[in-house]
Amino acid sequence: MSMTDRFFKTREFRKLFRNKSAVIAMLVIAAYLFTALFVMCGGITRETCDTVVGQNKMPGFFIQQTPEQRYENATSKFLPMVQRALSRADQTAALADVRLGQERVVNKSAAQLQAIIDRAIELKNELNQSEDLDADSARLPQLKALEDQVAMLKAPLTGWSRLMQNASLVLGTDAQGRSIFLRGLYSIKIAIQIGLVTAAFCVLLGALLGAAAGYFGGWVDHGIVWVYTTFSSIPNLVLLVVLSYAFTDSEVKDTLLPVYIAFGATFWIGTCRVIRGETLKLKRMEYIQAAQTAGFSPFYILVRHVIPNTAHLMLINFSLLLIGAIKSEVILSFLGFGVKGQPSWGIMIRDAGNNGDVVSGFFWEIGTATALMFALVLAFNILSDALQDAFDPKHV
Amino acid sequence: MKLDCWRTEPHVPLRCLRHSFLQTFLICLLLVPGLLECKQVMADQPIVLRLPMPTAGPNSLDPVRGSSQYDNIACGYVYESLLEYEYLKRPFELKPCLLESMPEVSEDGKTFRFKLREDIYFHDDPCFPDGKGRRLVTDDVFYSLKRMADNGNQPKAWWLMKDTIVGFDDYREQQNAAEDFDYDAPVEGMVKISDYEFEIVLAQPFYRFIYTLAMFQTAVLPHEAVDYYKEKFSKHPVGTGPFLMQRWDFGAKLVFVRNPSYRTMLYPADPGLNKDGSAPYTGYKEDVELGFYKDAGKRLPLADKVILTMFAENQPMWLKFLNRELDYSRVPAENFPQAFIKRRQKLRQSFKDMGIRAVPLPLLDFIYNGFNMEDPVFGGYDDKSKWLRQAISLTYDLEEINQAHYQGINLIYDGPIPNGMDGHPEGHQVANNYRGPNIPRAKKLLAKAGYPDGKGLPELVFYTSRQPASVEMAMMSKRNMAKIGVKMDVRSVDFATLSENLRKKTCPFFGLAWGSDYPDAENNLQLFYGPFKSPMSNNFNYDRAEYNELYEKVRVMQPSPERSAMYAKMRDMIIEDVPVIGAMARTRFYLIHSRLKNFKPEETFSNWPKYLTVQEP
Amino acid sequence: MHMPEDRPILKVRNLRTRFKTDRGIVTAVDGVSFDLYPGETLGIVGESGCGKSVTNKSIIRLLPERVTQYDPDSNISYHGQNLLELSERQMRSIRGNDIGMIFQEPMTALNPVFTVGWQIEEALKYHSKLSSSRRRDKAIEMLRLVEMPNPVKRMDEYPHQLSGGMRQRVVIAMALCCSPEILIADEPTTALDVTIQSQILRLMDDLKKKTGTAIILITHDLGVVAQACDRVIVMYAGQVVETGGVRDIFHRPRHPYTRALLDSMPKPGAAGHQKRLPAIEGMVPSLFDLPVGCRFADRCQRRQPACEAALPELVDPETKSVTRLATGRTTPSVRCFYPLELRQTKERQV
Amino acid sequence: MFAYIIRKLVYNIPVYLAIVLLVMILLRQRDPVAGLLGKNADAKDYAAKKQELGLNRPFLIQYGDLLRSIFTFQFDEESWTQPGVTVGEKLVEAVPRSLALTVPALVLTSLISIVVAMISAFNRGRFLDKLLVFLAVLGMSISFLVYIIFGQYFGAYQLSQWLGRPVFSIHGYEPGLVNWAYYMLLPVLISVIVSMGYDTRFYRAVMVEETQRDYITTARAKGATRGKVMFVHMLRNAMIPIITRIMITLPFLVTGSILLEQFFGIPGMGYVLLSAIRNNDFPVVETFTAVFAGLFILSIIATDILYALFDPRVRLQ
Repeated sequence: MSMTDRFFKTREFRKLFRNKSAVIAMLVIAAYLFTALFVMCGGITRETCDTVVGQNKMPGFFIQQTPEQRYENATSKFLPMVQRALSRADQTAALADVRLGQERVVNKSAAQLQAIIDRAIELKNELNQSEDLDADSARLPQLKALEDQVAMLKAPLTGWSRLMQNASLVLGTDAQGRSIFLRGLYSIKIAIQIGLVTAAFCVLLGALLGAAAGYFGGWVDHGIVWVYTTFSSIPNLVLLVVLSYAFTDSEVKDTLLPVYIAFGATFWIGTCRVIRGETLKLKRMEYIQAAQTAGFSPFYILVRHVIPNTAHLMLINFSLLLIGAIKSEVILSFLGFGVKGQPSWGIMIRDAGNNGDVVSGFFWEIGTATALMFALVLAFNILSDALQDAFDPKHV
Repeated sequence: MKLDCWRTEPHVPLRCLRHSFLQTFLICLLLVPGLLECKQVMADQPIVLRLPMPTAGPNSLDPVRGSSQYDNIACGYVYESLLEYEYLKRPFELKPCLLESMPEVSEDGKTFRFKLREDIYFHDDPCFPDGKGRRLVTDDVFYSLKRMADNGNQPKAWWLMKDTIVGFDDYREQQNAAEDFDYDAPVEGMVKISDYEFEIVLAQPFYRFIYTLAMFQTAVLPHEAVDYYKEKFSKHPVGTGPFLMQRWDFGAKLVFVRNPSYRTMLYPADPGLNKDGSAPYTGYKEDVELGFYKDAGKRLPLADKVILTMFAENQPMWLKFLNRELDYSRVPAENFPQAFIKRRQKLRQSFKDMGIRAVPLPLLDFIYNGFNMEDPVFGGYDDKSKWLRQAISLTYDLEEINQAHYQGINLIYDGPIPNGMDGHPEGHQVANNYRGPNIPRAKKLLAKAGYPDGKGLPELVFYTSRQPASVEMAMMSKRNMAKIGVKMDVRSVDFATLSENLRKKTCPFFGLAWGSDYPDAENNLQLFYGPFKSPMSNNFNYDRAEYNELYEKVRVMQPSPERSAMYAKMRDMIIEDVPVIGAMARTRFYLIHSRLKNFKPEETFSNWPKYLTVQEP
Repeated sequence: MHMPEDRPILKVRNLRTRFKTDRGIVTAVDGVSFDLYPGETLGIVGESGCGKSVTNKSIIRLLPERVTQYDPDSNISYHGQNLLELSERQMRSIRGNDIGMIFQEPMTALNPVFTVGWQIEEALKYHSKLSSSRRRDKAIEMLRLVEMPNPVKRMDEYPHQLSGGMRQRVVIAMALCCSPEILIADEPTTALDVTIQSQILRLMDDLKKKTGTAIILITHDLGVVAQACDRVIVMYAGQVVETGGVRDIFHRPRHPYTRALLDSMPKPGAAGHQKRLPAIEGMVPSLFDLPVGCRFADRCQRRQPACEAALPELVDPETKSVTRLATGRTTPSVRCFYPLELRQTKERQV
Repeated sequence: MFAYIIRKLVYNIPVYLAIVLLVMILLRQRDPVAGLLGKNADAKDYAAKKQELGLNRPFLIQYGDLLRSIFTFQFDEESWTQPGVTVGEKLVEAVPRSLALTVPALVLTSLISIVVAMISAFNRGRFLDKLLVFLAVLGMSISFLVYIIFGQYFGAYQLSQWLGRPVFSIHGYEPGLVNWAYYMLLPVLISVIVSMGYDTRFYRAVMVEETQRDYITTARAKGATRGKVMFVHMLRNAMIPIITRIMITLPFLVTGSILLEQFFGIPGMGYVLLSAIRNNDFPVVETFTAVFAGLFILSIIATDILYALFDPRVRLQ
């Protein structure tokens, strides 16, 4: 039986798997991991997230938009585009430039197009006279006519692309008309990535340094304690911000590396402290002393006996750090020092805040990011509770 | 637990602090209901204006140290310059402020003769003997100008005076090198005639000089205050303005109260229609309709107290305005659709029902993306590099950015000269432009430049501000640029880093904005003047001999058709060479509650708070 | 030997204590009955987990209420009241006052952040109306009683400043300071070294003689039983398997388990004869998975088919009449179908 | 004890020097001069400015200068972005504002969460406990930002619209105790809600650990009431981890809460610090970091001392 097998078949693990909420939490986490994997394999790319799929700030669940919004969609986005295309000298080339996917415009003669657009503009001007479309039911048929005119320029979507369109609109669009749903899903990858990498790095570093400090004592201990006292004595904000500045001009600034480093510089301290304490305790244990008397090398004892016996603490710290990293990313991104160039929950919440979504009662973007993050963090919280319950019953 | 540090707030009764903190805290909790009652407005209160100030507000109230719009606003309460703008008249018109009359300009346009008013006293302040403000004299004007040259003051406004007044540059050099900066040393171009009369002689007849005299950086202040407060002067402003600064919580609040000894200055009288029945100025009729002349003849300032609150985030400012805790608010772009019917930019009925009125204000903005003309790939004056820049310019979809980020309320125009100034193209567009999006043409030009479909072209590094909106806009442009195969690398940095990189000329491409300091195109055209290359304001490092020549000519010209033609020529040169892609100007929408009277905002100058008042309907 | 009075002060009848666990309900104590007479020391022996401590914590009701169930038939009668039915408040007035308790670990049983004196006085505070100075005097007196050297100084010291033996004395002083009628000592000497152990045991014996307190002594150490007890109850897997006078148990064990326990005890003088002490083979059955028949059957060398078929009753080994109650002071009881014959046990010497 | 404190201080001197050095090095990766110059400044102006800021001096001299000003408590260097105001003044002005927000928040959070934790620990495993733990976990799973954005919108704006009169300030700050409740209570409450989950869970763990101790059984065997067990025996023991936790957070009280301060317009230390970093105001950042680090180290020492006061087993050596 291998080490890991033994580890996973312990009483503690059995206890963990008996905990119903922990199992549910694990299933939730598995779903997130699966999504992250899907995204990572190219299921959703950065470009997909940045694609405009509809008008700005569309509510989700295919909720009927107000006439006002439909009007905006029909006129402000589309008409000027086609108009502009028509005013170009090289018409066919210009028409090809018209965006919004699979337009039918290319197949129409310029005269036909011009007629449609003229009619649409006419309707638009009539509509413009009304005060508020919502309150003006008499104008609604006109709006319908306008939409029909505009729709004549667009081919209806079918099959897969229609499905994708529906999926991407299910939670509405943000202020730029990008799919909130897709951005939310993409952010899962970012969160999981940041969480896993930070937690794994910090736990390993913290455990190694902590075990070394606790085990060797003396100057090693003093040195490591000095290092972490130094790091924890600098206000976190100063450290994070200054570190993230260091990357603004470098090659890696669009990657997550600056975030990793900013977190990595501070997050290992907690783990290091805990593991150091545990090692000090272990050092007094008979079997370690026995191993010492038997003349095994200190390094061997450390790796073979001390570190494996802190595995449960590492596991618990891992899940705690993961939560910490995911939550800190949100704050960091909000302040503009975190993730760049791709969506993340922090960026979504920040955008929602900056776009006045809450004040104007548009909760889709902030709601999606919050809900997705909430479910993941809640699952991890429950799991880490269960882990502590199972492995470290003293610290319930 | 005792909070000794609270003693720094003078009006906290110290006795309260004898309680343990917990006690105090519990008392506070008990006080909540009582406090709410206190909040009820009492009748017969002094007139208090409650105004917002976006961002953290000014850093200093010393005019020579100011540079931002917010410094300008804050200084506008306390200080006055020689000239100011007419409040209601449009287009802008200068009028004497500290002066008896407008300065007399000599034939050659180089000598300005000034006559100061004799009834101007500085604020009553402990820096004066007996605390009574002294009368303002010629020496104060010279002293204030000289302060702009003293590096010890950390002035940010020297560029206004640079190469302008005869002998001033030499004076600056000598005195900064000397042990002590000698304010009594003479400057050749500053000639004192009497205590109330003086002349200023310019090296060349710079037309802009007259505008400089209305800028807050040239405000006149007494040397006693600077001597008395020393480095604390920036927190204890002493001027001649209509208000006194009462309190300044850095980053939070600025409170001004009426200057009781302010000279008699009256609210402008209704000029009446011209004899031919036409309006005396643009917008006169609206002003009359809005009752802006109801207060005509009243003594200024109208308000007793002004409370400026700083807002780092938009959400609280907007909420506070809606809650009637602010008299006016800018409409944050993100809240625009909430308040306005977007397509017509008309205020929604629900807002009108709250007694709110909207005031649109087109700004003298020049929002642009600039190239570094010294960049080996994207810079340069040969045809190939020009085509490359033109191709990139043609991918830009400013309308899209406008719609997505500015709710479509921005004005898009060609060239560097904003709307409302001489030289602005008719219809905001010139015939021969490179305004995007025109992908096929961009592709052609790119191929012509030797980079078909972007092949062989290195990544274009774009520096923009850290604000999320700027990043999002950059991402939009990036998407559009990708269509012709140009790759862009967006770097969002904060302003300090951006200026650092601009200074070092390490930004190939950058997004910035320029707000005109005075309503003359010369202010924008100087951005492309060769000798002003980085680290000075020509961040494009644009340096073209013909252009430089033209600039040197126009800056000493009075407004005239010839000058307009030259402005247009310079503008078209810029458009053809594409050192800059753009431009946009914001339209600021102000919303005001009906209680705020006489509100006609302007952002390039800030002498108008004294005209404002509130009156509960 | 001090002759105990005839009326029992504590009658435990059919005590069944169940715990709710996440794996289901577990019966930790299964039908234990016994009497405790004034002035006697009753030993309860058995391996770990056999229900000794649970029995006694049931008496003083210190088991976590939420997970503990007592069978409705169970009755712990003390001065005519059923302790299992008392309210928490009534129980509180009995704890520490009428029934004192001494715990196994003197290291942890004392609160580290209070002085020794404070902790002894605490019980007096709850149960007497003495003034604080009188309480102090009484506490010092108690420390003297437990033969604590330099008691006045010790009063103001913290537990960590005392040695293990001294701490156990403090615990005893604490338990005795309200002169309880019953003292439950839960492995009071396990954590101490041998010399201290016997000091403590002698001390308890002396105290018993001085105060007439009845003692229930829980231990797994037969040596301690031999030294200190008058009567013994042997427990196995939650049940009483044998009971009798200390001599009977040691000289004439009737239950194979008792016998096995005695065999696994080192015998002075016999060391040369035996190379190894025989250990009891096998494991105590899990309380979750108890056999139908005799609970010891699995490990019993005298196992017969009948043993695994049904659970034997507690019987008088001589008359084979069911005693059910482990009450007898003179008549021993044993829970075995095939109790050991007397001659088989004769060989044993203590 | 005095000797102990001195020794601890001496022991931490290298840490302190390293902190200051580290922050200085990190900051000096950037060039603050350009951002501080006015429009149209040329190379000469740049050099003059650099000279004026003292950035052309050798690094060690700058380091020494900073250390000297810290150890002599002379925080009289001018802020670079806010001329005329010394760093000391800035700290004295901003720190009390942060404290007015963070201290009540800490007190409230600690009091509430200790009580809740005790209730939870004593009902361990029951429905109430499970509910409280679940609520704590729930609370911990929502981002701080969301609390602030929604808290401000619903707590300040919608509430006052609904009641027709202001209850909490949406934004803004006035000094003085009288105004405290109006301006600070909402941010304090938000901060309490945010940190309560963490604290409750931590304190509950501590309490649960204490309920399993033998001395609790001993005390109950002596006839102690639940209340006595809880508030005398347990709390006294639990004080040690509680104090450690509170002491560790003490230095952070002065840093304030950036997000809360930014949203509610409280110009406290977080706000000042963030804008100082953004605008390259080295003197402010350096001095503040130094002060914070000093407080941090002092709080570690103070924790040791309090430890010794609360736990007779601990001896300072």
